[in-house]
Amino acid sequence: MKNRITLFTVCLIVWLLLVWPFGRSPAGVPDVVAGVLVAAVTAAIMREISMERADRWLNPVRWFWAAVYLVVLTYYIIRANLDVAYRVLHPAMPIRPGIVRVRTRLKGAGARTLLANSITLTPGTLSVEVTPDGDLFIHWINVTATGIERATERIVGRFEWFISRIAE
Amino acid sequence: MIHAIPMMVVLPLAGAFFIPMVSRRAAWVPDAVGNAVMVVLAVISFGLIGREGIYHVGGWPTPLGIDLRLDGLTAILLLAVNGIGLCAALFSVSYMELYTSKFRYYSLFLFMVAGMNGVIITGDLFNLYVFMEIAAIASYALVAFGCEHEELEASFKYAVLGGVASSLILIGIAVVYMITGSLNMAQIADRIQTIGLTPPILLALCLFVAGFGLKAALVPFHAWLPDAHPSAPAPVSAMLSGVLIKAIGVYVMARLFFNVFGPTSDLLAVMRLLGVLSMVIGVLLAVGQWDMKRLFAYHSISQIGYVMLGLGLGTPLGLAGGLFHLLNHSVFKSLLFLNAGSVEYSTGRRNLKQLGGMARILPLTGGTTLVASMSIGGVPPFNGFWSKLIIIFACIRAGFYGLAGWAVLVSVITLASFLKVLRYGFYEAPAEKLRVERSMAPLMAVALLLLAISCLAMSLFVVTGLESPVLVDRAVEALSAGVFGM
Amino acid sequence: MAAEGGMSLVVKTVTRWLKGLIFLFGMYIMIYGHLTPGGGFAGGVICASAFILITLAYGAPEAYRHLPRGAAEKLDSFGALTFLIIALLGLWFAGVFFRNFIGTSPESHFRLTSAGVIVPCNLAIGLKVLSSLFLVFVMLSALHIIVSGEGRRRIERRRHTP
Amino acid sequence: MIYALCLVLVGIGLYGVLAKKNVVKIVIGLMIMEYGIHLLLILIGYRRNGAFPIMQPGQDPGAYASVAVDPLPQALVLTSIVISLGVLALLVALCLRLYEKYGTFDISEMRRLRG
Repeated sequence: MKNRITLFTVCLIVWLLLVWPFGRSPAGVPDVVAGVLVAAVTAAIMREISMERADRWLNPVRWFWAAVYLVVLTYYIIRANLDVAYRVLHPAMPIRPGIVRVRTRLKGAGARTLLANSITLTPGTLSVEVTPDGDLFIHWINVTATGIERATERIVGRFEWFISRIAE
Repeated sequence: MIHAIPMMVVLPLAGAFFIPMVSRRAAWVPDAVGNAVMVVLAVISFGLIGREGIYHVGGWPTPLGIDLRLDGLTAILLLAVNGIGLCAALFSVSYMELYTSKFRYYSLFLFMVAGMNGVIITGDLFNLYVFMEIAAIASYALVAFGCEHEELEASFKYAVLGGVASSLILIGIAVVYMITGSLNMAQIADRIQTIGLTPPILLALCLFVAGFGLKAALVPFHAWLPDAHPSAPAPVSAMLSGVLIKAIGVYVMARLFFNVFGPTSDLLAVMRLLGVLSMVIGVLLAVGQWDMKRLFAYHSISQIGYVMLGLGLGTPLGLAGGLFHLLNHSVFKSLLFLNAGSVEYSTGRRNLKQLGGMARILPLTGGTTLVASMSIGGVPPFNGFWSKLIIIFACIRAGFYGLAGWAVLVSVITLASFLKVLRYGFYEAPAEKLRVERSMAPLMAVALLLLAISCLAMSLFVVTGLESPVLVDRAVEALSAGVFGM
Repeated sequence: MAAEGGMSLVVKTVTRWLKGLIFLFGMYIMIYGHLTPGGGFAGGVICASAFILITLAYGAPEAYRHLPRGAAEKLDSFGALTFLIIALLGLWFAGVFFRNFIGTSPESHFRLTSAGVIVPCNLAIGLKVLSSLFLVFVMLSALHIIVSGEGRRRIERRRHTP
Repeated sequence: MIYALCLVLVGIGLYGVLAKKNVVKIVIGLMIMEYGIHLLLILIGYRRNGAFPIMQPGQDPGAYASVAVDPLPQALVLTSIVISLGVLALLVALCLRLYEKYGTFDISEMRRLRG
């Protein structure tokens, strides 16, 4: 039931954002009523938006760290972009592709997904598989560290701390 | 009564969607709903004869909304589709026990009827395409209904060729829309009158000839029919051969060429050529067949050739003959397929070499087969004789003596081929002892009798004069009135 | 949840986050079909894609937990019947088949309520499209092909001849 | 002429339908044909520098009609896409069933029916 209420709330907010700047006339009563109905139907059918507890998202500290993380992630993405561009344009193509195994301390499904997607978003690294006991297989364009610990430090370390603040 | 026009589509659609909703628990529902809908449709289409009018769907005036158009031609085709549909539905009650999941069958059957009715009543070119596809998709699925090797293969062939035909027709519609800026048939006719038959319009015409020729299985385009029609369950074969190729092939061709594009002499010559080719080649291919349903299917090609020949003459007498033959053929060909179905129902066979003496085992089927065979062979008291006679007269009067000769010749070969069916299947003693698995169900007998009686009764329509049999003279008027006015 | 069948954890989690929002967006496209691009068909396809995503990520049983197969079959017919009934109501109330029998006033233009029966029609179409697309996808993807008889022999023969 | 390109697409599809032996390729050919037609239909309604055919509040209907592209072909294409989707689903199901029966996708090996 709690899952459904969370989903309903999220849906209603998204719906209002969808209809609000509508045309030149503000959204009226019928639009809101339709939103409540649609959100209720969605919540009834789709059951949940996440399996984790919902009230933790009421904590503003998490939102603060999320905003910070957005900046950090953008920085790493730009840096990695330049790095990959350098490797592609360099006449000798200094790449050393390979798949490495890294380990994460993150427990929740949401946190691990966030980490895997962050790694994928950063050019040069790509999450290939997540194992149930917290190991990630990463395809790396230039493998500079082969051991699990060193690779973890290189790839996961820079994101893990923020993600644990946001989603754990 | 004008509100009955949209009902011709709404009722079968409603039935088709209603059946799968309720029939999980009650097995009698599909039979009851399917047959009730067909009875109502047959009654309505009977009541629509002799009425005319244009129905504006949604109350929108002509260029904006979709028009439904009822005139003499529409009325007789509706009668044919729904009358034959009723007989086929009655026949299916027992016959479809041989297959599983009857509710799917009735649902698809009603879709097919809805599509055909829609094609017949609509006055909008794209709407026609949509309804044609509804009928066609339902028929692809019905051909494959048995899910055996032959059925699947035939259905695949039919569906691919049908898809190509639909694509050609859609290109034609697109070209027509590009040139005239309208999809309403009356408006298109109006525009074409002013701009004349320019090359793009001629291209569209060629595409329509090829597309609807494929759908009607005229001879250069006939390859799918002898596979598809025999593979379907018998009532569906009756519908496919009896009315589907006419409703979405011949009818649309006649409607477009006579009422929308206007019949030019070239167009009529093409129709005559296709007609004669189908007539002759169809019957020649039919003679050598031993599978009963396959033989009937080849005869369908040949008889459609007669219809096209009559229409292609362009004279009122030729139109009367063609349309009358269209009606007659839908009656006797459905009867033949249902007879083949009842033979298959009781013995499980349909190859003439393995059959024999059926007239003694199934006396009713023997009698009705005799009636239908004499009808299709053109023996005097039956309806097929009169319509062939009118077509031959019309050929002679229009000065096409050669065509008349071909028509007579084909008629003789047809009769010979059906004498073969009667001899090997029904009168000569069987080669080996036949095992009769089931006796005929009463509703099947009713369907056969209804069709056999109409075979005789329809020849009464010519008592008002050979020139214009009562039922079709309004339709002839509708076609020979020339293009639609606004 | 993570271990049993389907795709990897990432796909599953993202599916769980997005399925409701995709469905919601489909409903939005359906309901505002008369004012913005879209309509019953487009909205129905988007809604169906939510279920198809669940099928891909978790497998058909989980998708059936959201929309049981029997319910989808019923909804399929129900959507089409609703559409027909709306059309017939036009005949009943306004005397013409498919007539827009819910009156609209000029000041309500560009609002949700400005289109009369079009919104319910779009919803009915959307329902129909949603359930039939979902069914088509699940039926074709979950079909177990059992080759037997002649086909079996043919495959064997091909395997043995180089 | 850009219309001719659509017809080329249709021709490619038709070639696929007529010349290929694999049933799946035949189905793909049929679909390519339909896409060519959809493109043709859309191009018929296209108008250079046209506006999208949705009215905005406060717009004059007459002025709007003179700039908007023709919305009718778009509706036709949508309908046509639905129809081709139905045909596609049916054909794919038929292909699977054919494979189940014959153990091959090659049409020349399916010879139960003679012409």
